Amino acid sequence: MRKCSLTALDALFAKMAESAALYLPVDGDDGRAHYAQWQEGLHLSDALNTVRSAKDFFFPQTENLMAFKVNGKTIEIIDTRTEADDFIVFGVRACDVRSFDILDTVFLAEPADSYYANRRAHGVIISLACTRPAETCFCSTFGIDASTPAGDVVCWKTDDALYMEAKTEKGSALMAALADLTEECDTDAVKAQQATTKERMAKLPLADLTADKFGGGKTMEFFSDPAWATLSEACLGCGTCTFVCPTCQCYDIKDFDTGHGVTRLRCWDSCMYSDFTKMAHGNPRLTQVERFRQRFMHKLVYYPENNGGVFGCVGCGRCLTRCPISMNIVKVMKNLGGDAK
Amino acid sequence: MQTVTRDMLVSRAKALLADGTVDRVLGWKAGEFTYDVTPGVFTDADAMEKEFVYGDFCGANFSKYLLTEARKTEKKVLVFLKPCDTYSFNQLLTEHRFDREKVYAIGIPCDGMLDIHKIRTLSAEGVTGIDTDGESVTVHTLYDGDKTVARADALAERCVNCKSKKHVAYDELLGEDGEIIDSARFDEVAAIEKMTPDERFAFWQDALSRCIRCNACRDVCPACTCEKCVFDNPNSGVENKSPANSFEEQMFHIIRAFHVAGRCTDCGECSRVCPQHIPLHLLNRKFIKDIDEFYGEYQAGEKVGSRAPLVDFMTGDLEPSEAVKRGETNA
Amino acid sequence: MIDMKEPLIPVLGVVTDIRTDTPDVKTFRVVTPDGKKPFKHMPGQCAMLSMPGIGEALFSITSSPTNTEFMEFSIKKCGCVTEWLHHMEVGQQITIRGPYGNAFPVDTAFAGRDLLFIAGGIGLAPLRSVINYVRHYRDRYGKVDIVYGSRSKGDLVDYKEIVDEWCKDAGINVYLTIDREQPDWDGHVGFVPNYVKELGFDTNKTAVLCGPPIMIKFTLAGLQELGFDKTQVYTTLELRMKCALGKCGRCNVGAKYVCKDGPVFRCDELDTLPDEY
Amino acid sequence: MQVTEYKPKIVAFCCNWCSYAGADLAGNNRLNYPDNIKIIRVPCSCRVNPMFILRAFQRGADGVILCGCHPGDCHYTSGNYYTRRRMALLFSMLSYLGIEKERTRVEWVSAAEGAKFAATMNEFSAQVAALGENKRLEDLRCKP
Repeated sequence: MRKCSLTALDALFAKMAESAALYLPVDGDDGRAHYAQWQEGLHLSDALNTVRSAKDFFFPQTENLMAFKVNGKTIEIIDTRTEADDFIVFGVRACDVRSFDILDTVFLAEPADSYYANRRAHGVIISLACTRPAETCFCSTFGIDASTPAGDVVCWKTDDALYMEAKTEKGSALMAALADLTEECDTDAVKAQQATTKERMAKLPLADLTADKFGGGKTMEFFSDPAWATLSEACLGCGTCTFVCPTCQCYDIKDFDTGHGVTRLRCWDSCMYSDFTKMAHGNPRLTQVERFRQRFMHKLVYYPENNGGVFGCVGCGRCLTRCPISMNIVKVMKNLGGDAK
Repeated sequence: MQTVTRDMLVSRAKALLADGTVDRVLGWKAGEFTYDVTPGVFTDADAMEKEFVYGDFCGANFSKYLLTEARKTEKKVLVFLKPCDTYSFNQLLTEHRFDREKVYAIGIPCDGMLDIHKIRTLSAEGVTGIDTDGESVTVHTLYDGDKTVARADALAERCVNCKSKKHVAYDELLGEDGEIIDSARFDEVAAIEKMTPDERFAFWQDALSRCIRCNACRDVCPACTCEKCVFDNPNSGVENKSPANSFEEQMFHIIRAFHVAGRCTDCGECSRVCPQHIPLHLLNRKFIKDIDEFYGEYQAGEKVGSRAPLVDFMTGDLEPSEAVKRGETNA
Repeated sequence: MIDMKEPLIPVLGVVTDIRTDTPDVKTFRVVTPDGKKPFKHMPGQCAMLSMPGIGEALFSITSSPTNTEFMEFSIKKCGCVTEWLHHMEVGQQITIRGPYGNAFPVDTAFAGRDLLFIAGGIGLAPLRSVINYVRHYRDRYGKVDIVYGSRSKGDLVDYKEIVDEWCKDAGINVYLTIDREQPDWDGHVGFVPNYVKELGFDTNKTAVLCGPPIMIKFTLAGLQELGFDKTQVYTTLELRMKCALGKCGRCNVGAKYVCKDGPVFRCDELDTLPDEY
Repeated sequence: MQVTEYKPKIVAFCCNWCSYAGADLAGNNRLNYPDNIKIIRVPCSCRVNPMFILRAFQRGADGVILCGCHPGDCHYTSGNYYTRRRMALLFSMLSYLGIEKERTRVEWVSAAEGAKFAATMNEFSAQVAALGENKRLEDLRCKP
């Protein structure tokens, strides 16, 4: 384990930014944190997490896939892919780091998505352990330890220093480059912080939330639950939950006619939208109840069924704070199966 | 703290359910915490007893829910309307969006609703409970103990600039009716008008570039009630779910605001729900301010059946070239 | 440029023949620009066709895998992409990618069995691939019965091929029906589910069903009345798809993705899925 | 290096009954107006909804001008009165968003005002040319 004094943090960031674009959470004018590319004068936010998740780095909201030139009856297909530049994402929390595993199972499964794979290959993830989890946090429900995140390099920030440990080859390479700015140290401070954080995690309001009754093979058990109708009755059908969610990955592919060619682009889509499953002659999910159910069934039942029991939620709590009508996965989990508080 | 209490609402709703006046009640359901209240429909007294809450975080405007709920009821649906909600209520009636006969509206006074995001910014993250009492708000936090903030500072933006405490529609009123307020709601718009074009452009680029096109602003808006939005219509040529670039951000928000211009009651729901904290009300208010200045003061929803300024005209109306000059103080 | 292959990037196809089957169904013959079949496939599999600027959509491959020269798609006009395809002319290039999805178990569960094909309207499109595969390898299968119905005589897809080829094959019985009487029709009149019950097949065979959802529902019930078990009946589903790779999330029903786990399902498998297809 | 004079792209929506006829008259009278003005004929100026204006900018227009019958002379009695209100609000909003107000304009041109049509177009074209390319309401994807 190595450490770097907080007073030298800017120098550390500057060094990282020499070799690759460095992104980190910074405070916006509205007092909320968002990722920004580091430059002199930007400071790491103290906020627990960013409004938008870190999935944007690997799966951006909009990206061009390819281009076409259409000339009469002939078409030219243009592969517009380019090798991504190296980049570093600093300050990813344990929940968001787990979300990359979930995105990986989708995008890297054969046949792998080269756009995602390319960014994944060029990105280094530096995670940051949580010290002050919020009341909306429930990552422990899904077996995530907020005090010890995964990542290429793991960091713990104490009052005076940043402790760092490389976990992967990519991480070791980065740490080697930072050797001059960091020093070898013992793990006492980190252990103490981990213990405190774990204590805090155990005392959180949602600490007792469990996903035990959900999982693969439970489709029929929950699908027809009458609770869906009540849970979804106020749902606006907007895409806020899906777009701030670090694990939602459904997408749409569209063609944009630029007037001098056609760009085929991919953008985030939401199963909450009315046209998500709309076909030329019908829509299997006609009402918001069905769309609402799909989102939660996918995270709590369908995804674990296909992925060895791992849930499609990481407990980051973003939907708890962002939903316009304050409906969220915690309320869904507590109400399904009839044991509402 | 609100002047009307939860118990007053519940007992009145129960009575109306019991005497068969209504068979559905639109109300607020308790969440995990103090602040995450969800709108919901109650059909029996037991459920109301168990889940119904009313307090400083019951800001959701129920008017739009009447579009669907009024169709479901066999008697009437009971709806509680804060003063600002009654304007949306009237506007929807003007547009014939629901059957007035199917609705029993109870007007309730409002002392302003609180904004949990403001409270977090002012006090601390990790809010486990909130008590309000007159002028102050006590916030219980996970790590920083109890914090007290002034109620005025924790008010939602739309409540800070509340335009009316007066109900313009109801079947019955609980508590006292208030007055129309001479609010300062156009001050921010005026401040932007005073900027140079470059500053204005930068301001809006910064704000609109945050948009994630979740459509929450549109979906929550009581004036956005098209069966099929142009932005959802694949044949419109502008259907898009992603803010692919700054043009699309601008287009979506200009068209969204324009489509409700003259019909927007300034209820503030769009800004409340925006996950990216974009000051959308400043677009709507610009239209309202312009309409007031160009065509005479007009408050959408004040009267049922009033003619919206954009479906009306005077032969001597202002020319667009003059309008643009007036609209920017810094010409 | 990235070396890695990208499954979303299609290849070029050229439409070399367009046949008008019915007032709203046309069959398109597609080859690569150098005149070859775009890729190998199995009966029941699908391909993504697109016209840049219009959109991309999934279609079942109508031609048999045994046809090594070209691919055919029978497409009904019903939305933006199909509308455009119906207006194009021979020689038009389009893009194509695939094959996608599973296939009918022609070499396993179907092998050596008597087969009963039941189709309604454009539902013949995916079955035509299987039927012609079975006809090509005639000795691998038992008796073949084909029940096919449509609104009217003019709406029977591939009517010429059915009459000129299928009807003349030994060991293949073709039963055609249309919904309403019409002057130049002396065949059966009535809906497919009822016709199947009237014909009353023995249950020692495997049935393959494709057609509008309502037809599938009633025909399946009819087959069960005749004593068929759901494990003997196969069908193919259709949902909205964008990627066809099991990633975009659109065709997700229960834990299955119709594009990669389907589109062919045995009817008892469908019982394990929520009713959202 | 060859310097080519910058010519803005301008879209002019002209109502069928007055302004389009006005443009015709300008042509018949051999009055010059810039060839970079692309006229789109609409049944009434009121047919133009805000999306038309925005999409013209998206597709590369540097300026958009809307011409209709003089107030009171609308073929459909009152269409242009609505246009006047709509465009007043829309243009004011565009200016509020920091988009140059000189890029948009409404002008009333009757069928008899061929000279006014030509003069207006010359003047508007020069006004937009002075601003240069439209950068604030552009869609980069649509640039050549």
